[in-house]
Amino acid sequence: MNWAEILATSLFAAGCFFFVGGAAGLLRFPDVLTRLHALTKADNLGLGLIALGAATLADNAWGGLKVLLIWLVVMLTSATCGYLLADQAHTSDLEKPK
Amino acid sequence: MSDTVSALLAGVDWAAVAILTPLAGGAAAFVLPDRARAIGVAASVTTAAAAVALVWLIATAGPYDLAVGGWSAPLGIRIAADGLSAVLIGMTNLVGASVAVHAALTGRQTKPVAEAGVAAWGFWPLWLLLLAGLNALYLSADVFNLYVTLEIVGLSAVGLAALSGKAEAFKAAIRYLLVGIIASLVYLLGVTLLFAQYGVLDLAGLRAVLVPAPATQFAMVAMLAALAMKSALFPLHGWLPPAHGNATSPVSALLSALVVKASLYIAVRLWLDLYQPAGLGDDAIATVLGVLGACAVLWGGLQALIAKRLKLVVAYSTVAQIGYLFMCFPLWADGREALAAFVYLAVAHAFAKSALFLACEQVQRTLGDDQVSSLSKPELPGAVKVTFALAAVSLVGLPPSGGFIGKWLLLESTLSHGLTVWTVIVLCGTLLSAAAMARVLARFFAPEGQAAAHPQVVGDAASWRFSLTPLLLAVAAVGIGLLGAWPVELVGIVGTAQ
Amino acid sequence: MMSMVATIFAAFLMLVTAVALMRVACGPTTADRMLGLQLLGTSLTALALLLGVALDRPRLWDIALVFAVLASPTAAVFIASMRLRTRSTESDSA
Amino acid sequence: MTPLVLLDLVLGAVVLGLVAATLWSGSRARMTMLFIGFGGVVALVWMRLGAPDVALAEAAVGAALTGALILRAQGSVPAPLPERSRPWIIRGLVAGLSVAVFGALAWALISLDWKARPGLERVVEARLPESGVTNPVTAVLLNFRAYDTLLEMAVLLIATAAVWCLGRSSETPQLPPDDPLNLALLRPLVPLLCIVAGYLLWLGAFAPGGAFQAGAVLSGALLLLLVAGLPRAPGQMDTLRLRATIAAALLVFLGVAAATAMSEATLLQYPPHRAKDLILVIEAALTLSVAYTFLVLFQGGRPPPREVRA
Amino acid sequence: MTVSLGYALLGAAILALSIYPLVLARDLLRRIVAANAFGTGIFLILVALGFRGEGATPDPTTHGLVLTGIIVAVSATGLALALVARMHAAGARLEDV
Repeated sequence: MNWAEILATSLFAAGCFFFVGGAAGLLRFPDVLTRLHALTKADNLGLGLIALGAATLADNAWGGLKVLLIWLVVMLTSATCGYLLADQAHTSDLEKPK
Repeated sequence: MSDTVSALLAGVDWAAVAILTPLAGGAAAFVLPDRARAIGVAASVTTAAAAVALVWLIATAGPYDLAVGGWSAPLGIRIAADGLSAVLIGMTNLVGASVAVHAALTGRQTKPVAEAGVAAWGFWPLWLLLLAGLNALYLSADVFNLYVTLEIVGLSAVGLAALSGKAEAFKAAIRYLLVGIIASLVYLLGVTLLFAQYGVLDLAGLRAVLVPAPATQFAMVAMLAALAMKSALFPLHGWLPPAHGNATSPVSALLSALVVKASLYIAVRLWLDLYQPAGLGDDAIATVLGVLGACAVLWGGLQALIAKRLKLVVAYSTVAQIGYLFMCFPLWADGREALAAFVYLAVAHAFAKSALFLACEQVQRTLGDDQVSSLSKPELPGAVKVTFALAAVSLVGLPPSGGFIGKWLLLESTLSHGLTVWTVIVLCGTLLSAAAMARVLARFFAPEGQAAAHPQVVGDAASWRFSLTPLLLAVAAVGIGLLGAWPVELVGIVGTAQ
Repeated sequence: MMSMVATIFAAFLMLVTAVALMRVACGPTTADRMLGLQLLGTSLTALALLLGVALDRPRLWDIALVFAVLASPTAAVFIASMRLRTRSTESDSA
Repeated sequence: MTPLVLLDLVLGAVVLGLVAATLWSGSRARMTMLFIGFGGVVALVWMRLGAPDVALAEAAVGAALTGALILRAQGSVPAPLPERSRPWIIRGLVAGLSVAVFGALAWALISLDWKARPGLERVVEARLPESGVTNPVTAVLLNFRAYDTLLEMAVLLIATAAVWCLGRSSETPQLPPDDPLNLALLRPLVPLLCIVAGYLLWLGAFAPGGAFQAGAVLSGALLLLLVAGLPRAPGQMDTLRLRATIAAALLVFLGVAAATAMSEATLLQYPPHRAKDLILVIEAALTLSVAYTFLVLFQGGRPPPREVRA
Repeated sequence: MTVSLGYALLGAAILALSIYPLVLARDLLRRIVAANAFGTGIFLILVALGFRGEGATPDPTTHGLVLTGIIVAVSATGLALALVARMHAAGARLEDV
């Protein structure tokens, strides 16, 4: 294993750790808003670390850039949608079980 | 003379014209709704002309065969047509063009069904794409390409069935769609397994390599079941009467006369080409199909006899007629001899049934509804009655109609195979359909009561526009019986490769 | 070597998606299900990246890109449909 | 047990559990949402089986678009009454049928010769240089079996025409219109989706990608514009341009087919030196048509004509 | 080899699991979803057939067929969903089909 692979492995491991955190929060927290809170942090960090790990293994600069772009897009999406979802959960009857 | 005509025609790929013209027409009618009717009629008639040219060339110069894109099988797709395809292409395009002309003649009078907001133009793109799908289906020699054409036919038929905008029509359409989706998927499963075993999708290629193996047999049974479902074989026929009975009349005519034949054709094609080498050409499956066909003849006949609405009488008669067509399957165990019976029955039914459904429209407009009980009102124009009588002659199978020849060939074949029970069933079915038709005709020709002082005829429902095409189609249904041996010879043209 | 490591992480991350799917299945509110789908989307993106490494096919990262960009239309349609439904129930009761 | 086998087992278990949970029980909402997830997980299976083109299409079409369609329908059609159960004999028969189908299918599959499976990869590889592209899947779709794709365009047009004939589109679901934040955040995503669509289209000639995938991503952008409630979002009015865009793929494809049929070549036989350009032109038209077709399928009816709106 | 067969059997299982809801579910939406799952089962068998082992070139024809199938499936789904919505608007009950 060269240094890039070691770095990538540790980044993958850290990313998976955050994913587990997010999943645990999603499963264990009591209501929508707290779950949302746990989720947006964890999955973005998790994906970011895994993306960083993948980027270190990329063959060329374009591959690395693409991976980072993916991360940016996911962050943007999750921020927007998390906001909209929270808004919607507040103002409507979404919180009632269906 | 025929040589000159053939030489003139030979320069053009008429099969390509017959597929591409309706596709282009369909797209154009979609893009330009204001011109949809003109485009529709022009494309239908052009396509019919191309189809006639194609049939002519096949009759004089032999089967058609083309590797699309120049890629020969197994890489590419082949389109091909032998005598059987030629007859069905001819039938489809002649009946189709007639129905299209009828729809154009009467379309001006059609009031848009405002409450459901159904677009009146929708008939044209959907019909042209359906026509393209039918032509492509009869020309296809590739099992996966057949799947795509089946989907074209199935989806456009559903779209057409929903056009009338009634709640019952939506319900019938969704049922029709679900049955169609299930059947297509099961067919696709069969295609998958064939490809799994042989890596070939071409029909001729498959015929050359097919062996009796579990995957092949599973595939063939699945495909046959799917096609039986699409063709409304008893007891999978439940979707047909509501779908055909609740559509607008031109659509009912197209669905009943043409669309059910398409899946039936694929079943016949696979049966003739692939079942023997797959080790399934034996009696068991053929007998099952024949028995179900017989049940359909009796059940459909019975339901037609007791149906309350005229369009349902006609729709149930389709169920019975499909039964006859499936009764042909057991007779093919040793070759193509009963194919002529199948073709005569199918073609005669197409003409007679389209005539009946189109005539229903005038009945509905004149009387305001199509209850069988109100048919004895005297307002009905004579042309409708004559149309019904002629079409009934062919459907029941009286000489000299096309239906008569078909039934005669079928009876002859059952007798020569020693299948006496089959003979009895054909005769019973004939009696039943004669009774059903007599029930309608008796009311037509023995009007009760006075004509209303103020006839509530909608618009010019008595106009020739409504009666011309159905009458011509009914005359054709009878006249097919006078064509002599020509259709039989045409069916006898067997491609080397399809 | 790297492909083996990535495969193990991918298998592990698959289990995380199973957890997310459990939240989608159990709800209880529709917003909870949507949150589950959001975690699923993110972990699928990560899985596509990992599989690209595991199977040594960097082209699979393009699929991660598609997962990432198409998460927003799906979520937007979801929220918009929920709004439409809430509004129509409100007008029904009014 | 190698790690890959471990991955296969986990993946298989998740897929199987997911199908059962989606179809076999629970509320309508549970089914819809799980089904969207199902599309995503299946895309992973395609990746695992070396089918990135299919994975791209599944991620875009199977998960995102089908999901959007079903979410929309779920919003406008209330869940049915609690299910009355069917007679036990019918349920038993259908359950028996399922088991029988699985048994027979499994038997048929196991009986295949899995060591020497027939396939066309050699033939495709041998003829690939003549096709004008280097991605074999694109070569199959747009050259070797282009006729299938031509007819498939007809299927898309039929679906559109049929949906339009059902009536006017009902109210489009929209995001909160008065919130500047969501617009500010969504706005960069639309050009990004367009760029990704263009990238996939360009990629298709030599790597996994292509017109269907690009079209699906582009329709994601159109959907976003539509639900964000932008006043000039495409697809809100029934215009000549909209209809022409939807029919463009079929018309362009037909033009190529007619030109080839009339020339000395046969139907859809591209001149070798033009094959690459023709495929690119067809694919560009296909991308646009696919994108707009999905948009109008989402709307579920014919949009109003220009006059009504003005 | 076993990988292909395993995934093909998974496809068969998906397909078999979707038959019951496809035929018997009262909710039309569930039947439509089941039809999609049934299709996915078939596609899985096809793609598994084309798989030739790690690193080997898969059969692109199967991928082409599956792509065609996916597009056809989404067209049919779109039409079916629009019909269901229209049926509901026209006042017909969804469970009577």
